[in-house]
Amino acid sequence: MKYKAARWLRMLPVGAACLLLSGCTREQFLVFNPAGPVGRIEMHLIILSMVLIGIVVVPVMLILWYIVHRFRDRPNNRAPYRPEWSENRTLEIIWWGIPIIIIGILAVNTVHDTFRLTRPPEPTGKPLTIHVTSLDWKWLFEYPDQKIATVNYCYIPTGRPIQFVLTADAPMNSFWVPQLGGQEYTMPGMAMRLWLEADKPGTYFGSGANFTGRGYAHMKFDVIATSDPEFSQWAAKVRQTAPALTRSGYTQLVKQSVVGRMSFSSFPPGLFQETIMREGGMYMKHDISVLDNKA
Amino acid sequence: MSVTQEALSNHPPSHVGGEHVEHADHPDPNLWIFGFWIFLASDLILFASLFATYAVLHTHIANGPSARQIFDVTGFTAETLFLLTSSFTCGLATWSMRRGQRGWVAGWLVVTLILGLLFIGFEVDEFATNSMKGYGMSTSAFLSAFYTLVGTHGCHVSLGICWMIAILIQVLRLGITEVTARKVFVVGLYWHFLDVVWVFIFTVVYLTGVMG
Amino acid sequence: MSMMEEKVPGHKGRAEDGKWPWMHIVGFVISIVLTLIALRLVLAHAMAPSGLFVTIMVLAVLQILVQLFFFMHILEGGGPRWHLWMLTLGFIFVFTIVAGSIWIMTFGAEAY
Amino acid sequence: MPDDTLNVSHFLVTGDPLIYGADVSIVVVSIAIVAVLTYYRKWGWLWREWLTTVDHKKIGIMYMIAALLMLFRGGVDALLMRMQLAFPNTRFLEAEHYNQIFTTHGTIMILFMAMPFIFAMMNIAVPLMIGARDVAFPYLNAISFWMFFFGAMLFNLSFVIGGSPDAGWTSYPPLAESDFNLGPGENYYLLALQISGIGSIATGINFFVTILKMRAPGMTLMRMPLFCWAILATSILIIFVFPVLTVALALLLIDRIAGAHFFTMLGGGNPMMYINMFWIWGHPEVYIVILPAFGIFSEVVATFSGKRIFGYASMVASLMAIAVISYFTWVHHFFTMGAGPGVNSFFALSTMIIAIPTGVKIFNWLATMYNGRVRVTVPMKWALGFIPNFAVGGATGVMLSVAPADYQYHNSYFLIAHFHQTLIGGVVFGMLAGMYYWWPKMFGFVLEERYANWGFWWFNIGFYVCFIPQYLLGFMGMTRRIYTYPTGMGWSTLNLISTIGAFMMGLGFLFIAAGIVYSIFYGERDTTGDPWNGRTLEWSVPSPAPHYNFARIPVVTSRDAWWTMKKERKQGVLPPGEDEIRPIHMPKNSGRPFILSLSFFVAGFGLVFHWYILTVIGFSAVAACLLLRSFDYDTDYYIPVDEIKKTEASYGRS
Repeated sequence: MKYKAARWLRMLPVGAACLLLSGCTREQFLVFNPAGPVGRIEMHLIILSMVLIGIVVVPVMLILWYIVHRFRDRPNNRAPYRPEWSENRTLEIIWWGIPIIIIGILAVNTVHDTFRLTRPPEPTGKPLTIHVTSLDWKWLFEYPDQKIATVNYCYIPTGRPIQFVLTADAPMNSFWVPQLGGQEYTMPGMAMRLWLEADKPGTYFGSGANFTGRGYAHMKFDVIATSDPEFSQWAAKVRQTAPALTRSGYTQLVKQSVVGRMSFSSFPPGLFQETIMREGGMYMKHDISVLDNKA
Repeated sequence: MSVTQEALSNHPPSHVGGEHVEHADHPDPNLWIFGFWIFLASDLILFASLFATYAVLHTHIANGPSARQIFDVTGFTAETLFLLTSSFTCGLATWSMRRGQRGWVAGWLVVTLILGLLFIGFEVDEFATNSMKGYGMSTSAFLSAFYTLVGTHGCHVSLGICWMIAILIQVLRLGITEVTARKVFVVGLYWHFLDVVWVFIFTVVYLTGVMG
Repeated sequence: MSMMEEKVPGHKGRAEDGKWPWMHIVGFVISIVLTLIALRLVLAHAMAPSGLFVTIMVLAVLQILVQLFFFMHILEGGGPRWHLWMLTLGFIFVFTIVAGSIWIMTFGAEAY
Repeated sequence: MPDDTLNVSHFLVTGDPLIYGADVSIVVVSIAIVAVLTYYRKWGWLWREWLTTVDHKKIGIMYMIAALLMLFRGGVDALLMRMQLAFPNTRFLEAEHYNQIFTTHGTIMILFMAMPFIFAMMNIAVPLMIGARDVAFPYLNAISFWMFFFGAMLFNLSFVIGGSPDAGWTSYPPLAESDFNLGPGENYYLLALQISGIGSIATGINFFVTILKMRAPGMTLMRMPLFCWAILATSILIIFVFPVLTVALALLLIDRIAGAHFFTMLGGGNPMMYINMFWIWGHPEVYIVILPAFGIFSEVVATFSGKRIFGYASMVASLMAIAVISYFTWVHHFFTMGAGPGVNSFFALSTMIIAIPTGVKIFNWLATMYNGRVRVTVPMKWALGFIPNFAVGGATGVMLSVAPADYQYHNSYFLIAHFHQTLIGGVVFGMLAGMYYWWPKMFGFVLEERYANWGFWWFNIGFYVCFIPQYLLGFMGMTRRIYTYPTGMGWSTLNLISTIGAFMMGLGFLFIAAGIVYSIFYGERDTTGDPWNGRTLEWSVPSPAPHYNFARIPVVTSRDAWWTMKKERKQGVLPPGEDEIRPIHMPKNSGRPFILSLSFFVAGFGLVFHWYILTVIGFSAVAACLLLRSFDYDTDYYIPVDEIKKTEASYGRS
């Protein structure tokens, strides 16, 4: 009896989890509430992998429960006891085979999507490039086409693939906007390309995902998706109203601090490329091709 | 692999694979030699990591010189020849040891030591010359990787020299016993291993460096 | 010596019974020749860089084999040759580390 | 940096009640230990019996005590973190302290808890299981232990002298470079890991040789207990991966001390290379700690099902496959570095492939219980708790291996939950199972069940309460290593629940500790040497095992050697090899491993603060120890037959 109670106790966490899940709104599970094609592809992969592993995990739990129950060492247990039974070719083939099949299915999807996500999500819209630099402890966004810059927030137009080119002028961080899609490291001396796209307007939570020291917890930013015309209006407004980012201003910005949102009507041309080249980009063929916007 | 297969043939062949019935109640020299092989396999990975670092960083010359500018063909060729020859003489020490010739063992070990010291001398000279020109560890990633890779090998050789001296003394004092024979064989393995590593340093670092 | 003689009846090397350590001498000559060939090829710029690099790497691998077989007596010893397995595995891992690192650290530049 | 070291207020860490508390408790505990040892005149005993011992069982026990202490320290770190995260916007810990605490938590749990715990289990069990009298190199074994011990001491010292490292247990540059991280904490980290790493490599070599060369007659490889196979696989991994860590740490140290440019931002350095090398070690490392746990579960499940292990050959094959494949998976720790779709695809596939043999092992354990008689003892509880736990942990591992999906999980709490599920649900459960299982063999008494059961249930349930919410937090976008978080993200409730779970686990640990103390006084003595009706050779000798292990080396005729012997004895068949007792050759104790490692500690401490004179002194002492050993020919002795007979008689055996 005592053991039965204990077994029910074990169900507690599962029950608690169910309760919680119903308590939280779906919107709060950012990864399951994607706002763009990249996030959706990733969510589908996540769900696929959950289903596939469920095929193994759930039976394992049930079989475990059954076996321990049936073959428990208690008096008068009628279940067979065969202490030398230790080989069965068929069974072994089955449980080498099932994981191989599952992994096979998962592998095909993984490879397919790995390559797919290195390309722009939807080839129809005109891509927009944003240069992102992670600093201690803030995010700098430069719009090479609009010639404006922002800190700790950025606007993007909906329905257009956004090419984020990521680097760091500080210890390595990671650029993550869960609802738009997965993250990628921002590394000093590297120009990393990350394609994302929002297909509905909204404000999306973004954060640094790789530890960079004292102010790291505050490295949050917002990605605000609006329609293309609104985006252009916003850019024009910033160009007219905001101050310029000078070289000395950038030097100040690089210093360790936590700041709020900022906007700049311009930034020193070539700043992004210079930073990357100085910190090792000159040795990387990869960087040069990304900055030249090839392939 | 054994010190000398015959030298130990009347020794219980240890409890390898459980084929024998009598349990060896005496320490088996083969155990040390086997263990040392495994250590060498491990050390190999250490050098592989350094080679990988060098391979990744060797073009990262920052404001410093390139490989071609600082490598001196005569110097590294001389080092190579010293080390290859010392590997040969060290092998001869093992060979003499198997024939039970204490004097020859000691003699070949001394020759090996001298060649080893010459090698180290040339290497120190190379490092000193470059540092004098201001090309140090902190000049560029390339030089950091170069000094560390070649220097780690140099440290291994220096350690080998100290170790070999200790064994030389033991051979002179105790003659060739089961224990000293094992030690001579093991230090020989170490020395040949360093030669193997050097061949790669010669090829990957120096030859590729002057290739351009 | 006394202990040695007592324990070791006729302590002779197997392949090297004679007066001269032929194995060692042959190994030494081969290693010197391989070294000089590599040096010569590089200094004369005998081939295109990539071909040259492959050639000298092959020569280096041959050198290892010389050391292992002629000097380190890798094939000697009774019992299962676990050390051979470990060395083989070691060389595979060496290749993995070096080639893997280079592959990863170029960031797919070969694709551009 | 030299300026810092001159300043006393920087030398002794000050300014926080936690640290004052630690200072005081360290001083008090030290005084207490010294006083007790002096009062009971135990200094000689301590030196002769423990500090100089080369006996694998005693070394194993010392590893285990150290591991439990470190589990406590790392656990307290964990509770502090969970307290900080219980509510949003808490000011319980400042960012600096939080960063130090998660760094030490991770480092201690992996390197100073999991590693010594597996070393403890392999030291205690492997020689006994294969019918050997000690490991291949007992002296080296002592060095391994003391190197680990002083490495751990050096690391823990940072808490009170100089300040703890705070760049995460992975210590990524350039954050860990002197440009961003001046203090001595990072040096402590690098040197402590380096010193204990040397010990780990030595242990790997030692057990590899022991298992291949020291087996009792008749024990072919395919008759070895699976735990020995697991240790063989682990040893292979240690031998081949620890040097990579050594290099990664050494290069970072050279950067910091000699101003080199391996991983710096400027001067051509490439920080990604460190990450690359760290994980070439780091991924196999998790298999280094999990494989022994697999081995323990194989033994425990077979013993308490009263049945042969199912699918022995495929268990062996999967162990070896895991060991080798784990060398080809390291990039899955940094898919998001974006090293190209080719690289990511390759490493995603290799990672998925490794799940196959792992899954097979779980099915084989289930099949072992099938048609058996399952005795749910304490070690078996941990094994049964492990299976669902690791099934989920392994499954989420497969989810993480899907490279594009990993872009969403990476560095989030999903990842945290995953690896805690494998490391706690796998390694800690495994080691605790092993501890309860082999405890009688170590100490001669069985651990009391009631406390142990309470400990198990609190720990096991607490585990789910703590980590299931963390999976969800990951999906909600919460990243690891943040010391505080805002409201309005929906993270608050789940974090609070997680904290409650963590405290439940803490309570479980206290029950386990209390049970050990209780059992020391009231535990049931094990007079048979075989309290569990075991299957393998360690149960054929008395408990605790005599220091020579086997008066006569057993002759093995089958797998599960002791089970067979018992069966044959019942049928009246006398086991082979019961001949005359002969003098036993044993290694002599030596204080040199202790002094050698202490010298490394001194040298390391000197390097931490750039006191190079101290470093030179330390390394000179190291060199002296090594030379003395080379010239030492008086290293072993024989136990006379009379003494063996007397010892055996005291156990009631002839």
